[in-house]
Amino acid sequence: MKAAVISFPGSNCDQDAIKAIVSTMQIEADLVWHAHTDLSSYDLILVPGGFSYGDYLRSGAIARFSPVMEAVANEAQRGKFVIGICNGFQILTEAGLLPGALRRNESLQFQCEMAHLVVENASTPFTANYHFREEIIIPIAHGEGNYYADEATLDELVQNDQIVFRYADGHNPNGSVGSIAGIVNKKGNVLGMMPHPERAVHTLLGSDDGSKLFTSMLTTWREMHGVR
Amino acid sequence: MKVQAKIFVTLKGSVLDPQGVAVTKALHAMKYEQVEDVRVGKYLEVVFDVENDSQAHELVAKMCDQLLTNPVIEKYTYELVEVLA
Amino acid sequence: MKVQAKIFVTLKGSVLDPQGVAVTKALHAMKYEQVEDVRVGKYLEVVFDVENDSQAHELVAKMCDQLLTNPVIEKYTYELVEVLA
Amino acid sequence: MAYGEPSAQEVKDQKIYRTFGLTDAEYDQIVTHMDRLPNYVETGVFSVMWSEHCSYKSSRPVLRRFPTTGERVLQGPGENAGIVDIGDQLAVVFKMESHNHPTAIEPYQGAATGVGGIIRDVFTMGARPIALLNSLRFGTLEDAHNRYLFSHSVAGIGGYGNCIGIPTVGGEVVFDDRYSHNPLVNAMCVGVIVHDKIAKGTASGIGNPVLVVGAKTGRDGIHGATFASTQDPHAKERSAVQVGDPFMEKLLLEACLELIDTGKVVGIQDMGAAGLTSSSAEMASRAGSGLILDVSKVPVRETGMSPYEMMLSESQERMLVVMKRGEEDIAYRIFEKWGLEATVIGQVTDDGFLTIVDGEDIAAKMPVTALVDDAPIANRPSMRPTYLDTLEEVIPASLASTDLHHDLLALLSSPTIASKEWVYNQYDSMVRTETFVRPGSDAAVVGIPDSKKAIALVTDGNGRQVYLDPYEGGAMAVAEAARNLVCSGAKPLAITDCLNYGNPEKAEIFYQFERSIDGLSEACRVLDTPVIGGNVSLYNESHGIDIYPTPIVGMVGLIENREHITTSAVKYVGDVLLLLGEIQPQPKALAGSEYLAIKQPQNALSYAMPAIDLQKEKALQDVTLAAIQQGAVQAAHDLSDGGLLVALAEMGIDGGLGVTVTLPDTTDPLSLTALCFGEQPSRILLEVKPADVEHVQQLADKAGVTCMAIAKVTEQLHFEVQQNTKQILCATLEEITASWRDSIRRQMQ
Ligand SMILES: Nc1ncnc2c1ncn2[C@@H]1O[C@H](COP(=O)(O)OP(=O)(O)O)[C@@H](O)[C@H]1O
Ligand SMILES: [Mg+2]
Repeated sequence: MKAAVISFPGSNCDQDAIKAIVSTMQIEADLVWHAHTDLSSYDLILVPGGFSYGDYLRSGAIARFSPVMEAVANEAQRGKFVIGICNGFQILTEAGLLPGALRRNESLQFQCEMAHLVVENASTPFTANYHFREEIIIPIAHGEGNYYADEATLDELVQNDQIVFRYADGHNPNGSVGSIAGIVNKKGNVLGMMPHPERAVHTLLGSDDGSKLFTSMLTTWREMHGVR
Repeated sequence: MKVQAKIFVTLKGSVLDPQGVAVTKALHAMKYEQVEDVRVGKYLEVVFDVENDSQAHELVAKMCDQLLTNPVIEKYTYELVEVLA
Repeated sequence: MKVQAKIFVTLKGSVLDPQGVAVTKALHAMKYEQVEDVRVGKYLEVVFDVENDSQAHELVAKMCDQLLTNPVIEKYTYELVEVLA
Repeated sequence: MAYGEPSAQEVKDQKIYRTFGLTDAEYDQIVTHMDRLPNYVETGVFSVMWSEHCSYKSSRPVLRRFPTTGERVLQGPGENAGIVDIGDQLAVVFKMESHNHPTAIEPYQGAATGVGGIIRDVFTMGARPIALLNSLRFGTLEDAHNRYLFSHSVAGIGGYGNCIGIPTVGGEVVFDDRYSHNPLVNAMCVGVIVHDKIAKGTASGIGNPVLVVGAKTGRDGIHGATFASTQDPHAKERSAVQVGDPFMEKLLLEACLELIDTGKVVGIQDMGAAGLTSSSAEMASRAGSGLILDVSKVPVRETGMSPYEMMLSESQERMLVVMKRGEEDIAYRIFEKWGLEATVIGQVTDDGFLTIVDGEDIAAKMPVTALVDDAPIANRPSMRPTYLDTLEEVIPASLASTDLHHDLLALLSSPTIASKEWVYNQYDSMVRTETFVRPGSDAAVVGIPDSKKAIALVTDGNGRQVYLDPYEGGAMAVAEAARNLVCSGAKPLAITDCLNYGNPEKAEIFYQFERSIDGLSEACRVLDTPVIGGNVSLYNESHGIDIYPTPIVGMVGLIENREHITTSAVKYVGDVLLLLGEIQPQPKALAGSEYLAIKQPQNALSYAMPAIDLQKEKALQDVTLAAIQQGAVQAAHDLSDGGLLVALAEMGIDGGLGVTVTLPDTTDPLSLTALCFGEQPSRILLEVKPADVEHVQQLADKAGVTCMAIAKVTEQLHFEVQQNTKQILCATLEEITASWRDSIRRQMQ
């Protein structure tokens, strides 16, 4: 299994993502500059956090037109694992790979804190190693993480079991509808989430609950490809 | 011809505008009690060259739909002004 | 009477507008080469009750100077529309 | 003349130099150095180079008193940032700087560009910035304007650091109406570097090209106090405050580090205050060289800029780079990759002049030494303020607490003491995934990538104490910073400082400045933490009120082994809390305290403080560090604002556990109050397993440090205080937590 971490001008969690992938999954992870147009050799594509293009105008709005995004869409189409974290989630929604949009936090402030999450769907490639309804602690750090989707879209998300993470009861930090913290696409191979699992892979960082997200992908991929 | 488009972007009516709410509150706290409602949006001035009016309208609509706004949560209106040399 | 003020806030001309620069570059990369310049500002819609026009002008100017803009780096213009019941 | 500027003769005859802030005597000196009348541009360049801000004319002689050398010091004051060795060919680069005045006018951008500037100072040395801190002072939150300044400054600091991806890991905030009109925003940046990659701000090597890299130049921050301001067509569209572009800086940072890494850079310096003027003059001065620059080549974002405007523009996110001759292409290539501009605008000469040309025309030609080294020194008179001699030595019995419970809650919810979560939750403190101790403990701890080492970081300062006793207050600031580092398991290495004072032309203010520097210096000597850089901000005065003299200390410490990282939160039920240092402070310890400020605000500045014994402080810190390194400490917390009970409560709140305190006997209510809330320096609380108590006690005894078991960690979620087997205070953990945690948020709503 091989991972690509996309780097846009202004990405700043790209190195953290590589470190987390390498330390938890022990696989190769390349930093891929946004100008690249071919991602076919990768099994996992991670769109990291940060402030692509300064997040000017709207977060993710400009990055979504980077050359690499077409390749991301292609590989998503082919069923590769794609995960967008924080700014990456914003980019994936702007690009239409995931439904909805991320608005400013209700507090109107940037918020960085340990967030309590509930795993709502433990049968995605990203959550296979968690239990259903497991409570985990993963940090958030965003100013625009307030997930929005209209009623119809929300119904669909629920019906298809696309809601993967919610903020735990009473802990919604940003006002997102249904306390949504992370969703997958219909096919289940594209995940977007505001919390940063790559920042929770070692107890020295305050939590290692994010490790299982990475190892889940490895487990699933091995099963899919009959690798042990 | 050179045209300046003034583009006004606001959140759709169905989307809560916490910034507007905050500004309203702040104005009330400052005794501007006659203020009823505030909506906060974005204002863009885009200057470009086109041949004629209809091209200008087409261009602005395209830029807005593609990049300048997110139709999931935002709507926009605009005005065009010719920029004289 | 009930009035809606549409207020357009932009950075002063000499003040760097990083957002405007980024949007211009993005538009160029997206082949909107006819675009020359973009400035990004704020747009506010404020609804309030006043007796007459001159009160409305006075109120908007006061709110803008006090809270809605920082005259050190920003400038504003506005339009007033009467809101009919 | 093409720009409608006055002639050299007019500058002299109409005394136009005065509008630049130059005195007649200074102008005459310039004429002597130049051997002719300076023209308009030259007068402008001299005026900024000789300003307080660039020349340190008031402070330079006093700053020489700082100890600035040490075994680990690789770079002391004089470069863009100082450097200390941390072993294994690694070094830490850091510096702190103020952005007080811009923040007062435009808090978001003022604070943001302060952060941007200090980051450039660090990566210009070739270092990778790994952490930010900030020290803030605002008026109290009852006032709407103070709330506006506070919230926007915090948003601006976060806005810049979050975007650029450097974690903001620490700092401090104090609220006092002395700062209402003069908020302080001091930002500190810390970077790491491998020894052989250190870059310097020197312009050497005749013929080497000089490049401007980064953002385009506009009319940012050109001071309006010139003849031009009235007739200037651009005046209306101009601003004294700059807007920061953290996205640009992120690219600039990556590009500069990549460029420095090629080894083809001769010198590099950021363009901060007075932009091209001070960066070019300082770089030439350090090398003893000259420079010729063509301002018509500088990339601009506005039209019709004059050489004067080009030289004085304070557009952000720009650097001046001297490359090896013939290697310019490397710079072009790297900067293009990052979507940035790099432009050759001149070259290094050996004539000792800074020559500014505008295409064909010579716009200015000035001796570099005259601009930098010969800048005048203002010998400011100094006089001991009379208020110091009227401070009372005895605290009246009437100041004793009559309700410990009430006073403890009042202290915990006082914004200066209350949790700063509202602030630091707006900062990304975790990006880079090396933050091992986030904001909220005594010091932040950040890992050094690919190494077992970590560094601890802190900023500290207490203006009220320095006001009450400039010398002791200065010493206490250093001591407290070091104590915080020690409590996190680190050995203090060195400091940077930011010296915020009122108007130095007042003899009493200058006395505060001088005396406090003596205090800071002495503490640095005793604690072995040399000063490796800093910044001075004077004239923090408005409406005739000067701020408290507020030196801020930014200190860095080293943790060789990550296992020694210690936080202030209590960990285990049944553990013992030991109090090290003075057990029963004199009532005098209430002077200058937060307790007094709340109890009787009108008398907060009426009493004389106790002195600090630096030898005792050193012994205390050594014992603490030894105990931590021997693995005997579960948590450590220094006593500062609010005194003993506040410190104990904080440890319980952080750990989510109860604490039962057993106080020694006291003879009267005032002594009890001093015991509970006095701010006697040089005290630390250690959480120790029962089995380790004796060992730690022995360590303390051997070092002559008083040590006493004062509290126990309990399962029952109460904060309880007993004396003489009598319960004198009992609060639920929930109650004290709410007071402390929600106070600022509540006031900001
Ligand atoms: N308070 C101080 N203590 C020690 N060194 C100082 C102090 N203030 C300034 N310096 C040193 O003087 C030099 C010039 O400082 P400054 O003008 O703030 O730098 P910059 O040009 O980067 O803004 C720096 O090397 C700085 O470390
Ligand atoms: Mg500098």
